[in-house]
Amino acid sequence: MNANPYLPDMATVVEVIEETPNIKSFRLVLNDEEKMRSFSFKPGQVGQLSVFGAGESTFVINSSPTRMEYLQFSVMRVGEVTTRLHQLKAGDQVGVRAPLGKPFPVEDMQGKNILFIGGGIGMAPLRTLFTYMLDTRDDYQDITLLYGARSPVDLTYQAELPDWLAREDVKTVLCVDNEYPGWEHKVGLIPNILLEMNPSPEKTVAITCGPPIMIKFTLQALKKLNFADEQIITTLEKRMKCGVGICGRCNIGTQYVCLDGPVFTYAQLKELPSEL
Amino acid sequence: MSGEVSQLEELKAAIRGQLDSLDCVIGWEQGYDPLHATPLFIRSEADLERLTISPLAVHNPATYTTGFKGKKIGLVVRGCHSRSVIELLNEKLIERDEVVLFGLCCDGVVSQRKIRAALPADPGFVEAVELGKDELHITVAGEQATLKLQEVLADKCLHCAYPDPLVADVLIGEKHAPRQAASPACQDAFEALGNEEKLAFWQDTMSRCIRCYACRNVCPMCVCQDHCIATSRDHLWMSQENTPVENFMFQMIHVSHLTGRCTECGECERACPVDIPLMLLRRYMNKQVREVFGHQAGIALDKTPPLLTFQVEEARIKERDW
Amino acid sequence: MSAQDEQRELRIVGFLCNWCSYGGADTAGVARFIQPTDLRIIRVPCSGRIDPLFIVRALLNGADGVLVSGCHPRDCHYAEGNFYARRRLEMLKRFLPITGIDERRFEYTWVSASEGQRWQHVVTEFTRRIHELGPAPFFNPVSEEEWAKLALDGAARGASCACHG
Amino acid sequence: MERFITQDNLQRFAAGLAEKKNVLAPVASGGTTTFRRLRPGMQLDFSRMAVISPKDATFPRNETLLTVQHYPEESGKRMELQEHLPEGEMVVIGCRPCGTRGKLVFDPVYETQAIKDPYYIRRRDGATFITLACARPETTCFCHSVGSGPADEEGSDILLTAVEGGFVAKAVTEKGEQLLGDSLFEDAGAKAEEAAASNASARKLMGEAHDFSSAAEKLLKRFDDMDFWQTQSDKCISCGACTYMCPTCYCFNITDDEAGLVSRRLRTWDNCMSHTFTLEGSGHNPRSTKAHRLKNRMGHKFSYYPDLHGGQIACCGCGRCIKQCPAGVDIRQVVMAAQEYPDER
Repeated sequence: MNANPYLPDMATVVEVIEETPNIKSFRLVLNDEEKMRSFSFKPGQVGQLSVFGAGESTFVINSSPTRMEYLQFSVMRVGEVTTRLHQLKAGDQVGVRAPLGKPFPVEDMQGKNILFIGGGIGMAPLRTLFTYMLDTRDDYQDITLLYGARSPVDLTYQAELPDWLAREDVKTVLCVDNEYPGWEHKVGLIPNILLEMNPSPEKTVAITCGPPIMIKFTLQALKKLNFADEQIITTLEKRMKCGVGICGRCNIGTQYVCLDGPVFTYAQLKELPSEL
Repeated sequence: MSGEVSQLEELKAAIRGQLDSLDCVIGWEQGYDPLHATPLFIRSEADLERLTISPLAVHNPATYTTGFKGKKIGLVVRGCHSRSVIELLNEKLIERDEVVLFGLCCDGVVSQRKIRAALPADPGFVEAVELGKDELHITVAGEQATLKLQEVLADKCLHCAYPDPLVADVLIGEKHAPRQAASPACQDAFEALGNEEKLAFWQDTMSRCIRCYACRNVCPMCVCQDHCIATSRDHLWMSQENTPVENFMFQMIHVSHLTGRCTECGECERACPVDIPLMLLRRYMNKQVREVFGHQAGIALDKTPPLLTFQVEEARIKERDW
Repeated sequence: MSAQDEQRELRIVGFLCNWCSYGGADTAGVARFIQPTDLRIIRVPCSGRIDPLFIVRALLNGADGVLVSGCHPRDCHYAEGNFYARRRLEMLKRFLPITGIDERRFEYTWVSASEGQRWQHVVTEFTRRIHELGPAPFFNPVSEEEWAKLALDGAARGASCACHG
Repeated sequence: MERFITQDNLQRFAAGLAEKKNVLAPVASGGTTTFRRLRPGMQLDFSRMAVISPKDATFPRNETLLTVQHYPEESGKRMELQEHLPEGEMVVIGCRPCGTRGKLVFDPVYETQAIKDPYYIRRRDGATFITLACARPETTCFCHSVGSGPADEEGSDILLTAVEGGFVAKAVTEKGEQLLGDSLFEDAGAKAEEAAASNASARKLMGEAHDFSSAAEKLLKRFDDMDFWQTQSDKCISCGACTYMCPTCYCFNITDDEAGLVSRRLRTWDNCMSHTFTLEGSGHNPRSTKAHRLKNRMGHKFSYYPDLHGGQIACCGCGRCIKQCPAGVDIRQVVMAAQEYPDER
């Protein structure tokens, strides 16, 4: 971050990956080599991407701090800034303000079983932590990933899925909402598949992210599986502008999602006013 | 004054009779001080007791109707307010069987601007207000002042052709003899200015606009509300920058979207915190609509706004032949 | 008018419907009719597509003139588009005087695809008119002097503005 | 230090300052009084509290954060980014104690250990506030209920008190003391006592203060009671008059404008009562109705902010939001309604 917190660093798009029909991943490198070398962040922190002339939006840095050749952001095309982002190609310039927000409590997770539950674009913030844990595999017990999307083409990170599925040190379960020709994995809604998998809450942390409706039912399923509120971690989405707790729109009661979040435990969320 | 008291009682009785079948009835009560009224949402007998219909009760309750879609509500309406209701009905934005109209034959409402100008001290220091038949007795900063009601009536009332509700389920008060609408002198004077002077006036006036959109949100005909093109980035009509040109652009949007729909209730001008004379624009556009289409918004049911229809041969549009 | 304004190239915008007037301009071009070159043409599907606010936005953004041309009434490719356009454009034309924007800076007319000569006449006349009017004043004051003058004139009207209430 | 200045000399003093610095002062224009940049020939208008607050001095309605020069692709040049930090000094004359104190609500948000907003800090540090004490409260005034008063000096550099023939000027800061060295100021003499008496009388006229201390907790208790908020927001029209008039409302928007090959990032006042304030890209809006938005506005000022900042209420009691509300929503009444709401048995 610069002394002027509104001042982005210029960065170059080095690669654009078309993940799904409406999601692209962008790999960026800061133009200032020294800044890129010394850039440090933790899994779960976010950044503001600028397309100058269109504006700025917040996205999670979904590459792992253990792999610093580039910073990766996955962007779903929904509005003005994301539409302009989707027009970018390798070599184009963007602005980056990062890292912002608080990361996943990685230290607290060491020595525990980890259960990832991601839905759609909600896989982006999980990817950073998942990759990070693969790179520091020995620090954790069992790692399970349940990742679902509407249909097979809506699954992001297709290039990495075969590797994740093939690995013996993690259990990866994929699911889609309905049957599709050639689909060899689970079929059904994420909360139902989760119940079917019946993971034990013993020494386990569940990390979930996805659309609000999926989160809602996933939380219910986790409660049914006897996960305690402190064992459930999620990361929130809010409209943000400044990213540093000043502009005043991303608050839930006294907490600013850009500053105090976006990562919250379910226990913390329950303490806050219900305004998601 | 006794006339108004009995009218108020008559109105209360009429509302009382229907309160059970309505989600609420919108009228007015005293506001933060004795000089100001505020909209009242009547849901109970206790609420009803606070109802006032004095000339201080200025707000157009029709503004709130679209927020109650699907519910049945009552409105206390003056002549100009009934025009807004008619226009909303004509545009099928509300349903006739979802509003019960308690009509007041109206002798006019005050202009707080004129009161401010007439008082010996800032109206913020008001201590008491007593309503006489044709005057207001106001105690302000320890001083007594008597203002002739006629001298502090809003311009729209001085020149009102429709003081009595044009549609109502209950009508309270004496109907007025037909009146001719007229243009306020300040309107004529402004229209007579040259382009350069008019432009300079708007440039300066628009420099104090803070783009709070009170004029838009208080307008009974501005029904897009949360989805106004002025705050959209896709398509981008206006910058967020608060400069005279962007502020004026918004007024152009407002005027354009009100062409043939504005019922001249004057709420935009009343609501403006920085006193921008928006009615100069509204009245002028309405005059053009009258001249070209012979149309006045909200004076008759089942009329189509002129820009939503056309004639193959337009009698009063002179095709430019060049 | 500042010296800078006098040197400024005039900006004239034309909104032309795809089916008639754009064709008319094309016809004029193919026939090599001599026409002024400073009209910047924006092709729209129909004059009915033209929101009067396009014209307002152009004028407020610094256009010195805006010309709209569509199919003649009864000749609209979409049957009714220009009937609606006629009403809207007429209201805008009549409204401009209250804003202090010279209404001669905006004109609307009809030119069919075969009327190359008529297009030449319209564009020549309109361009001549705008050149006679000269550059339009910017709505936002440009210099501190202009701001100061406006603010002073405004303050001179003081608290006693009787023009509304 | 206390000095005296006649009314005419104060006008001269202001005009003199305006030759060297940007001076913001209440000026009557077009039937209203707002803070405007004082230019030669303009008269100060102290006859009423300016409709718009002096917030513009430290938090202008428009501010260019940065500009970007783009180049055509074929040029092979990379776009260049330019930071735009504000420069220069500003003097505000004739703001009331409430308006001056608005910035005190900004301070703990715009300048923290970790984050410093250089735009705000530069403006604040470059601003001088010559405040006018209020002689009499308006019906909408409640500064005494939010920890202030009609002659509050906090945040001011000079406090003026109207006395017979002019003003007593009291230096509050060193910056203020320097200004009082100007030859237009005279010895205050007995006028100082007159000023003190006037200030005491103004405070007395305000009457008893309302105790808002239970508001933080009581507002939270009503958080899920949407019936309560729907009733409270019935007459609200969801415009931005309250927030834009407010000396303490500090929320802003950041948007980009582009024209040709130059784009700029603009910071503008934003309004929590607007639908778009929290509208997310997906179309989801956590504050989808005016009831949700009013709840947040009240909560922010009287609950969340005080919780985070040592009990300080994010309201200066100027009453502008009440006076200028087109529908007469009264912030005091909304908060009191939550305070007085009977606790569940």
